[in-house]
Order: sequence, then C-alpha cells, then structure tokens
Amino acid sequence: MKAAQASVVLFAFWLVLSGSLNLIDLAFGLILSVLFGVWAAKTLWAEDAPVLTARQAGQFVLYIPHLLKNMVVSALQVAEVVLDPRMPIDPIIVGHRTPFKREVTRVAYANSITLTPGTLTVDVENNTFYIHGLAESFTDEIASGELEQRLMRVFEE
Amino acid sequence: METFFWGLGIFLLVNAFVCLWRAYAGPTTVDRVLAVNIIGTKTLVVLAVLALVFGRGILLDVALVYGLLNFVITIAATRFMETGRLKGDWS
Amino acid sequence: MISYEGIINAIVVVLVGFGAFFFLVGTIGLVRLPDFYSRTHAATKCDTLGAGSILLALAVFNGLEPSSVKMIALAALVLLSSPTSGHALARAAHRTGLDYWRLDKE
Amino acid sequence: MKNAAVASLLVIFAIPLLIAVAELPPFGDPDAPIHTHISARYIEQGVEEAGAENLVTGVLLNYRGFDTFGEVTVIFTALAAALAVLLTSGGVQYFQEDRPPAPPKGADESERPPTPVSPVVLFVVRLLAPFIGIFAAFVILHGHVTPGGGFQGGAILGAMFIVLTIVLGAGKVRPRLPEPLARWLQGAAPLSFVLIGALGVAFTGFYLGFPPEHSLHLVRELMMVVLEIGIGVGGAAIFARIFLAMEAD
Repeated sequence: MKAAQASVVLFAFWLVLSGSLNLIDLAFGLILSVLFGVWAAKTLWAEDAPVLTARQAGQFVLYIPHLLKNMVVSALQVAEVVLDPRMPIDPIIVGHRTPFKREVTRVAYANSITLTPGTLTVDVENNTFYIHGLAESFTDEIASGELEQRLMRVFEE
Repeated sequence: METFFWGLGIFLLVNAFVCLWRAYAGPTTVDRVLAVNIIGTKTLVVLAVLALVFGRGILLDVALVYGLLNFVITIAATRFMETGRLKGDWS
Repeated sequence: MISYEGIINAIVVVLVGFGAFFFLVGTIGLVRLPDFYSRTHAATKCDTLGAGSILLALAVFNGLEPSSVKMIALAALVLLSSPTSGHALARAAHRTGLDYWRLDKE
Repeated sequence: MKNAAVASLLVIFAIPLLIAVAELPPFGDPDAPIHTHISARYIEQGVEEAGAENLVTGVLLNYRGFDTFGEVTVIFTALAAALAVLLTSGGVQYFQEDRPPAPPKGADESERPPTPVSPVVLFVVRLLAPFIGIFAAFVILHGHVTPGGGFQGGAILGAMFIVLTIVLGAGKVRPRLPEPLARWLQGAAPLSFVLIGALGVAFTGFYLGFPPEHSLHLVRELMMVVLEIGIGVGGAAIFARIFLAMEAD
C-alpha cells in the first residue's frame, strides 16, 4: 500500500522530468518508479511513513495558502527590520513543548516555524522545540499554540 | 520581455556577489556555509531564468541538480561541524 | 485595449518585482544583521519567498507546458530544502556552542 | 651505465613519435582531415547512423565506442587502484586529529558520543532520496537524447548514496553494499562494454560493432542505453566505495 502510493508520486515526478508520453519513456518510468517506490517503502520508511489519508491531504492543501500568507508576512517583517537604520531586534531563544505523535508533524512544525514571522527552529529534541526569535513578541506567537493546533488538525486527526 | 529577464539575471548575479562578501568575511564557519547556500539558491533561479531566455529546457534539469546538490552540501557540512566526521552509527 | 498577453506580462512583472525585492532584502540582511542566527532569519525567509515567486512568474510566463511544471517543482524543492538547511545550520551553530547576539551586550 | 641505456632507449622511441606529432596538421587548420571529412559526416548523418539524438553521445558510444571502452577501463582501473590503496591502509585518516571535540553544552552532553542527526534533516533527506534516485535514473537513461548520460547520472546517484550515508549513519548503509556486490558493480561499466561488444560481434562480426541497418534503430538505441546504465551504475558504485573507504570509522 505504502509502496503503491510512493510509486504513484514518483511516477508523477518522472512524467514532470521527461515531459514525454513516448511509450518507451513511460515503460522505463513505470519500472523505475515501482522499483524506487518499493525501496522507499521497505527500507527508508519502514515505520512512521508520512502517508496521509484523503481528509488529511485535503487539510494539507488548505494549509498551504495559510503558510504562504505567513511567509509573505515574515519576509515583510524581515524587510522592515533590515531596512530600518536602527535595526530594532532583541533576539531570544526559547523552548517550546508540543504534544505531537508523528514525525511528519514535527518536521512540518519545525519548517513552518522557520517560515513564520521572526522565528527560527534551532533544535528539536523529542517534542521540545528550541526557537530563536528576533524579539520576544514573535516567540509569544508560537507559545500561544495556534500553529500547533492547526498542524495537529492537518496531520494527526 | 527578454530584456527584462536579462535584467533580472544580472540583478541576481549582483546580489550573489554581495553575498560572496559574507562568505569571505565570515566570521564563523556557519556564516560562510549559509552564504554559499544562499548563493546556490540564487544560482538556481538564474539557471531557470536562462532556461526561459534561451529556450533550453535542459537548463532546468541543471537547476534541479544544483538545488539538490546545494541541499546535500549544506547537510554534509553541518553534520561535519556537529560531529567532526561524516560517518558514524547514529540514528 | 488590454490584451491577454498584456495581463500575463503584468502578472509576471509584479511577481518578479516582488521576488527581486525580497532577494535584495535577504542580501542586505545577510550583510547587515549582527549575528549568525538573525542572518539565517533573513536568508531563509527572504530567499525562499524570492525564489518561489520568481519561479512562479517564470512558470506563468511560460504558459501551459511541461517545463512550467518543472519550474513549479523547483519552487517546491526550494520551499522544502531552504528552511531545512536553515534549521540544520542553526542547529550546527547551536551545538558547537555559538552564542546568539543579545541587545544588552553592546 | 644502466641509466644511460634506458635514457638512450627512450630517446630512440621518442624520435618517431615526435616526427609523427610534427606531421600532424596544425591546430585549427580548416584543411585538416578532421574538418573536411569526419565532422561533416557526424553532423549530417550522426543521428541517423548512430541512433542517438545527442551527437556527443553518438560519437562517444558508437563511432568511437572502442575508444570510450578504453577510456572507461582506464578510469575504472585507476579508481580501483586508488580504492585498493585506501582499503589496504585501513582508510585515510582525514580531519580526525586537527578537529577539536565538540564543546560540551552540559555536563552529561559531553558523555554522549556522536550528536544524533536532527529529525527534521533526517526526514527531509529520506523524503528526497527516492526523487534524487529517479532523477539520476532519468539522466542516465536520457543520455542519448539530451545532454547528460552515464557519467553525470552516476554522479547524482553517488551523491544520493553519500547523503544517505551521512544522515542514516554508515552502519545502516554499509550492509546494503556488501563487498562482493560492490566489486561487481564497480566493474559495471567495463563489463557492460564487454557484453555489448560481444553482442556487436554477433550482429556484425566486429567487436562493439553497431548493426547499421535502418530497421535495427531500436537495437542500436537499446545497446547504448545498456552502456549508459553500466557507466552510471559503475560510477555510482565507485563514488560510494571511495566515500566509504575514506576516513576510518
């Protein structure tokens, strides 16, 4: 099952790469994506594979615009700081504990933090995230747990 | 429109050169790796722009290789900084 | 009279301008900010967004073609790998004992 | 006395070679045979005759297949020799001495030997690895249509292997490439040449001969694909072995 899903995704990637519907290309692509798909499912992702149910995948698609909006805000934030001659920053590193159960949630959370305004994931140890913030107001945003809730809804329900 | 893309490419190259200063100045190794990583991202975009301007799709594959290698290099460098070696029985 | 091509070109110019602005901000941040961690902030956020929006602009300009999908795939790669590299670097710095810049240090 | 004999022998051997070099047409001479005969034919009929849309590959694997066979053999012999040195001396000790141990963060931190990989990095690398593999396979297989080919694709495949080794730890990856298998894979390029060469004998009576008939276009293409795969897999295996042999654990 896992292998089949991986193979489908890899075959889609092959289609993007080759950009041709030539019969030989398709055959090669099919064989290779099945080979690599089985390999990925059997050895790389033997446990806790990042497989999403249909509902979770839908939630994930809905999450992307939110993330993009956050990225724009955070880039503007950096622009504001960088272009201000006084450079108003007061960095801080805080720890934040989360209740995640799956690896994929942790990774999504860590990368989302890096892409949200003024915060950067420095270290992850089990479920504790160490976050560098450009100012305390930014890390407060993380501590409020809103992002956490959102990701729980995407990956763990 | 082509002139516009040429301008964009040159703008990115100038940016990359400014980043090169950070790679030269440091002061820490991580700073240098970060600067190189950023230059790699810019190069990837330049390659994509060139692929469009020259109409040569193959440059997109080159950009893909570039992006992947950029990532791999950064991971290898950070692992080496963390442990002082590249191979061990971790994980 | 606004043509279809004109609209496409306008979108492309806006997206590219947006991306170029953030690339510039990222570069200035990389040069100006006081320590490694804050530079990583500038570098990861601005470069991800800059690269993403320029690649999107290129795909829009290119129209419906296989190579456009490849450009979107490139953008996805940047979106995935750039924050991960940023995190890996910050972690390496943290684990090797690099302290972060504080306001009261001056 | 002995040295003088060797020296004079070398001079005697060198004279005809030097004369031959002097007889070669000057570099860039438009009347040189290479410009008047071969190039034109390669360019005009290369696609048709060689069965490779990419002219470079056509020249490399078909017209000059024998040369390339020699080349890969030389390269792989040299790398095998390098590997032999690396393996027998117990690995090269890179960076081990001049590297200070990581500064301890807490008291118990210094006791724990290697820093574990960040789970985020581990996850993303595992996620990307199959895509890198597919991409490498694409570059290898499309060498005869687009720029790229065995050497380049092999390098990408090797990079995938190396990053997996770095992130998963050598202990997990090394068993996947056991010694006997690695030895055969390393030789994949020369071996595939031998195989295809023998096939050429069966078709045309010449070693590495490609069947010239138009109807056998597909066969020619397939033969080249096999050569590319051989070069790619062999190259990747060599990269991986060198990486594993470097720096003792």
